[in-house]
Amino acid sequence: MSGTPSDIKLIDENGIRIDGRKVDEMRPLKIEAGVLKRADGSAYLEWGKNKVIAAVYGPRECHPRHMQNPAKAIVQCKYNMMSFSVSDRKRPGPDRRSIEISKIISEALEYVVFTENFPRTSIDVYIEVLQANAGTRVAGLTAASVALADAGIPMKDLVPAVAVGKAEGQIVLDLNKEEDNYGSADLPIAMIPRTGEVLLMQMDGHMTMEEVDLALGYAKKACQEIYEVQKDALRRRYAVAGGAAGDDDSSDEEA
Amino acid sequence: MSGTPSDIKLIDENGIRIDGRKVDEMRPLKIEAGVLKRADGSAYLEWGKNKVIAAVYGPRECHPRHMQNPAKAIVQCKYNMMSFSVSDRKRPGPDRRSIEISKIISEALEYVVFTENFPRTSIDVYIEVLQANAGTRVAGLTAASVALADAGIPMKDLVPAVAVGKAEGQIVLDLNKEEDNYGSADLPIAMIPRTGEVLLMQMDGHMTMEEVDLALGYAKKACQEIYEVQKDALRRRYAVAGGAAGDDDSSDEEA
Amino acid sequence: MSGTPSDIKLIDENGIRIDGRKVDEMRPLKIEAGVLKRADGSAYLEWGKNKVIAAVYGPRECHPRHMQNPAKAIVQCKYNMMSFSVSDRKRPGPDRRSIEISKIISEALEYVVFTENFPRTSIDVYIEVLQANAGTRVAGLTAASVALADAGIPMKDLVPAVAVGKAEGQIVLDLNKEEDNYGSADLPIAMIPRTGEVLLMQMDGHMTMEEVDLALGYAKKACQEIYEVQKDALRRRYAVAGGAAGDDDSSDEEA
Amino acid sequence: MGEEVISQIKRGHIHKLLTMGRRVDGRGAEEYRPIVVETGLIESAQGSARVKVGGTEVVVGVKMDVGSPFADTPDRGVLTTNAELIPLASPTFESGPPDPAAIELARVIDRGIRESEMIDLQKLCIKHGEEVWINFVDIYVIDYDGNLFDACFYGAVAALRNTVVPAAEHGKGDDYPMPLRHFPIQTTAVKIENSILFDPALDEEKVADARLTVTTDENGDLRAMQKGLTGAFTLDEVKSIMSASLRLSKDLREIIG
Amino acid sequence: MGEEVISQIKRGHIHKLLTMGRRVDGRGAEEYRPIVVETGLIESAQGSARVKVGGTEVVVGVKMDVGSPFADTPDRGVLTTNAELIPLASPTFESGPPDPAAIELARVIDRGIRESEMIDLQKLCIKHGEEVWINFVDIYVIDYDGNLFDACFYGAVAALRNTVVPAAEHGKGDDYPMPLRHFPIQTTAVKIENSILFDPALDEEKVADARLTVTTDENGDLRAMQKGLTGAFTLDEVKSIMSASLRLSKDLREIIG
Amino acid sequence: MGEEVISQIKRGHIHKLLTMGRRVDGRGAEEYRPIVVETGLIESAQGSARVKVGGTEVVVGVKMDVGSPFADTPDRGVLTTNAELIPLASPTFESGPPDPAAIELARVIDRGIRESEMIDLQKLCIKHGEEVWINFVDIYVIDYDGNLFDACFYGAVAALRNTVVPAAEHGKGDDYPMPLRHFPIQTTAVKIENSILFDPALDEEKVADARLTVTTDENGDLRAMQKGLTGAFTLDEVKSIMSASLRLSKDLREIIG
Repeated sequence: MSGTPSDIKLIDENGIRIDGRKVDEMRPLKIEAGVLKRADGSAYLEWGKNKVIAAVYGPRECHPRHMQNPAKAIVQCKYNMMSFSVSDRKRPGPDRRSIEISKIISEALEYVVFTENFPRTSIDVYIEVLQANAGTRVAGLTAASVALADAGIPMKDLVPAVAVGKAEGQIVLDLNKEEDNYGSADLPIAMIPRTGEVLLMQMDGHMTMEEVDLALGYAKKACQEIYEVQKDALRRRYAVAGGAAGDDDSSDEEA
Repeated sequence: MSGTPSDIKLIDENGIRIDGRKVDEMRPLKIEAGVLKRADGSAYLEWGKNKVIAAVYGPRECHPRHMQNPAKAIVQCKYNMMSFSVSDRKRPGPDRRSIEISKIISEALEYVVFTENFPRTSIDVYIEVLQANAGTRVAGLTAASVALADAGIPMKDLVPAVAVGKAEGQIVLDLNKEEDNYGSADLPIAMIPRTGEVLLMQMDGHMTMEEVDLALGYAKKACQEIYEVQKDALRRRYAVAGGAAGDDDSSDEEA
Repeated sequence: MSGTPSDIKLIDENGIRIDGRKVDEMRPLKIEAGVLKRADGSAYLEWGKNKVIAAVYGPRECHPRHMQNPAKAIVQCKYNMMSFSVSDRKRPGPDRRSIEISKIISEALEYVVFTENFPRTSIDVYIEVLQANAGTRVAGLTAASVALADAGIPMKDLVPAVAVGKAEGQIVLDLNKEEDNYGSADLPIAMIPRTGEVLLMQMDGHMTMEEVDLALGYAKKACQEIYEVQKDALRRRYAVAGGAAGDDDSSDEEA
Repeated sequence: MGEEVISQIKRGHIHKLLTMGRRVDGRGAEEYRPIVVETGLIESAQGSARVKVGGTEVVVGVKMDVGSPFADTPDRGVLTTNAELIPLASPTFESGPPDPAAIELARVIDRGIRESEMIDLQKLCIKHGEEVWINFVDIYVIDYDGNLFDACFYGAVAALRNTVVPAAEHGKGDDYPMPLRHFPIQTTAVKIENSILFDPALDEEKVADARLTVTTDENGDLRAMQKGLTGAFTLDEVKSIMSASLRLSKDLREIIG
Repeated sequence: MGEEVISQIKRGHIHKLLTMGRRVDGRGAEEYRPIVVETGLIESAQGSARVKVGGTEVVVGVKMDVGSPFADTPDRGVLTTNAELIPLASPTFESGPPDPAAIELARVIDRGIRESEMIDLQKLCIKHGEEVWINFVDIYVIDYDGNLFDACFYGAVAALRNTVVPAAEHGKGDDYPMPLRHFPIQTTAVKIENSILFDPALDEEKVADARLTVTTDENGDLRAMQKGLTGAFTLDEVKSIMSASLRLSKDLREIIG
Repeated sequence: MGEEVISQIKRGHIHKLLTMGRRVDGRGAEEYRPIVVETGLIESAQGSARVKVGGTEVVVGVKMDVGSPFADTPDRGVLTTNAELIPLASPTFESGPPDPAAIELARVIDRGIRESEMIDLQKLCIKHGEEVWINFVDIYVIDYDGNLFDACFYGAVAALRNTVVPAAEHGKGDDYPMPLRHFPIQTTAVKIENSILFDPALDEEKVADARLTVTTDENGDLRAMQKGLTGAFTLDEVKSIMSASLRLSKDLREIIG
């Protein structure tokens, strides 16, 4: 939301965005579960030009020990951008942005995991962004909850997440990189479609109360769509040999 | 003691210093005990333009564990300058100077605490300098021993401390910032008035043996004064409702 | 092996190197065992212009604890260059190069120590380079195994080590600094003369298979020589008063 | 374990009171604790404030220096916000570099100031692409009794409103007040079971399920939000907190300004 | 202790098979696991590759930037190689800065590329002594099933071969392919008791006594070697591994190129 | 606990001897252990020394480079003093960045050199405000048997007196000896119960109550002091140590010079 004035016209007179989408249209989303050998659970996600891998280990012994909770498991997420995932090389290792994102994703995931089943343990979630193109935190969270399910961790529900925002004075769904850079507001949100519960939400920029209302409406609808893609990824992962395997190509892309 | 030649005349022909004081005169000193809610003991101190808060926690479990002493408590002081307390912003976190100061203040305080009463524990003393104007280490130590008393830690005595030094060829008491920057010697010292014991002492610059003698004389007298301010702060703190409370304004300033 | 073209002629038409040696000739090597008071074992080595001290502590409790091996001791070597040992001051503390060297020296030494005699312990080896002039890793390893023996650690054998390389198209033994900087290959190697076992080996640069063969031949012969100097250092260290002490000057230099 | 049990009991007590519409310290659900603001206390800073919100106390200093702009904003001053949870303030704070909680806190304060366009960063450009004013907003928590998010925000806002650009000492003309465009106000609410309450005290914060921080400007527009903790809000709760925040912001702006 | 016992049993089993000339997964002693190479997958990098060697998988990106040369090589580009053993890849990898194993790994890959003169660094000089291309080769291990040395090396080589110098966006003329001089191939063998085997899988690696990594160029010359682990090789073993490495390098070069 | 008991017994023994005017190793109270000074041993440094004080041994190197002065001393060279308590020197020293003891040590040595104006830093200015000589005095303790303060100080002083400014290799004219103005000497005394003794050996240091380091110049003036440890001195003890330090400094100056 640097809001730098720019010559880029983010939405044209026909309401079409720079990447050809309508304001309430998501970028294509693909998720594949169970992509890694060593991790207990994993998922690979492509969302527009975002490429993300999530892996889950645990429940396992909690390190550092003083973070153990005798009543339940803790969910420890580490979100990381690979050094080459962005235009300017990012020095490896956590920065303040990734530490904050890791914290809020951990909190969102902890809500859906039945943590009381695994006292004193840690459920470790690793999100690696191979290529970033706006919305990596919601992409990471979306992938992570599929990886948790792939790991067989008992969960209340999956956690779909999406970013809504504002560009050229209009509310738009699923910001792309240009809209993220030159738009005027960003509101990433994770919502369980079944209950309407909000597990992650941030906002920065400039919106009226009415615009937030509209944005939340877009988000709600999108989370439902994303949720279907998540479920489908898991369905394909667990498809029995002679069964639903034929589904594979049917629903892994959404536009 | 950078001793950079300068046009500043630190003491005029009438023996008056740049801030109007005589050579053996202290800056105004105010101490208030019990200023923080969460700390076990605390004190706020203003000494000239120095502003310092000290807080005490403990005796409590000693971290890191390998520092525990099975025979007694250890006193762990952390002296810190807030980033905006000096002219050029100081990056947060300990630097070599503050680590050294923390060490010698810890040692001075450990002498007066009955550490053998609390084996295996740590008594943690935090000194934060909000605004610095020469003499922060002695200001911090002076505040810290009041905070220790406020925390109810059994002590042999309070620890008053002051810096003496040399400017324009004369021994001066309680250096101000200009004298600290452009003077030729600095000798911070902590001394228990009752016993004359020296608990902290450093010196750098250039003094003859005779000048040191004079400086120590000034320091001894000043420590007695400071000690009274310390006691008064504690007296006011523990004044019973209908009792000595009227004292409050009588002796909290010394010049 | 930066291979920067240079005007320096590393070997003249008579096959004589810049420091007067022949291609298969080692620089003078001196080792003295038992040079430090506090260490359990120690050795000081001068090899050409290299000056190295090695010290051994242990077997002792292993820190960090999670590195303990319940079946045997671990050998933890720390190789370090003093800040002034090289042309441009090196900032104190480990860099990536010294971490790698520490690792491969630890591995080489672990092979010869009867580690199973001392389960759960650590044998700590410290190598400090006072002055560096090419070949410090093999100098350090050579000194370290003498220090281990001086510490009375049970060992299969001593570990002599040397670097061979290539300069002006020829294979040369025991590279000096100019050959290391401007030569075209470097092959440090540690070999037990009695068994021909290779415990440490690295190579970088450019050699044909035949050249490597020749280099390994040089190395084998040199390791035998170095081994004698190592043994002699220990012999002198443990010479009984009226016995072999007269040896002292006879064999501590090799050229 | 013992601690867990005590926490459960406290939670039960707090929740029971809340179902009766009461808080432990007698406040209403949307009522803030007394707020005390002192500014200008640090002469060595270009701006400063000491703010108490109930038992929570923070000291904020603003230091300004001349430096280079970021490449992508060549015509704007730089804002850097840092929060230090020093161990002086609480037995639970530890020495060392900022932990995730301190980092989240600093970043939320930073976004609230930045996204509300409180500071007119373009007026802090000295020479396009070369020299701009760098603002360091350093927040020190000195007494921690709950609701750091708001106490730190008020401290930062008050310190910035107290700031004078030290142009003279850098040879850049006369000193002038920090150029300000907007006056953002932030509120923080937590959810405990099904109750929503603002300005949580420490005991309330400890048993809270979810937290929502909302920043609005003087026009009533939203500028920043941050949801925290492991609980969930319904969309309705979110919207109701946003509305309440806007209501509360008017009085708060009076107090802080 | 339990772990030690299991390790001894595994070691016995692996060794027994090896004495019969067999490996746990049925391969021959000099046989590599299936290698899969995908390049160009990261648009934000100037070159990239994703390489699988059996169950081991790495992602490598090459980022190029304009910077200053080192004082002692004023006419050459700069190569920086980094390997990240991220905890996503294995339960035994921990967060934090590279440990000695990761540092050794990165340095061995770096030497293999540098000493083989794979990149023509002189062609990456823009202005003698002032401006050169800086190459960051960043290797992320995402699935660890043994033989990282080779998987990372193949990833780095494939990514570099995929790299385009981004001259246009830096105003340095037209983009052009990374200038390459040689095509090094690396192999890694381990010794278990008296058996030598290449491309160790994780279970083999865990019980290995000694490791030897050998890098050769397309002319059959040696460019780099690294012996590792606490065991010993005889000189004959070293020479035989060098020869085998050269033999294997031809097929491997086909696969990676 | 066991260690505590042993320490108490040692302390009793040392104290009992002291009341009889004797020290464990037979020295007088103001007697130093044998001091051995070797200089110029490190060719890669501009100055160096290896100093033994009894069983304590240090190696000091001085490296000089051309750099920028500090803004507030535009006409002076820069002095940086560092002390490394490497684990090679003692079972109680640990790897890692300098701990508080090493930092105090380095800072005391630094002040002794700086405040005595030993080096004529103005003669190390090359170009006012732009180029000056930077001095790195790096002290490595290689054997620790008590009284590091003095051993390190003598090492630093001896190395500085051995230093040649490497002007030629930096194109700044001919090499010349380090410009020196004064010759400071430092002594360290400890108090055990009521006895004061100089140059404490390790066993004495371990049971000492208080420590006082005093630096004087060749004119008999005081230049620096540092009191350490958790014990106290009376003012009379302080003055008597200062006098003794001055007495001792003459012989010590002979030995170090």
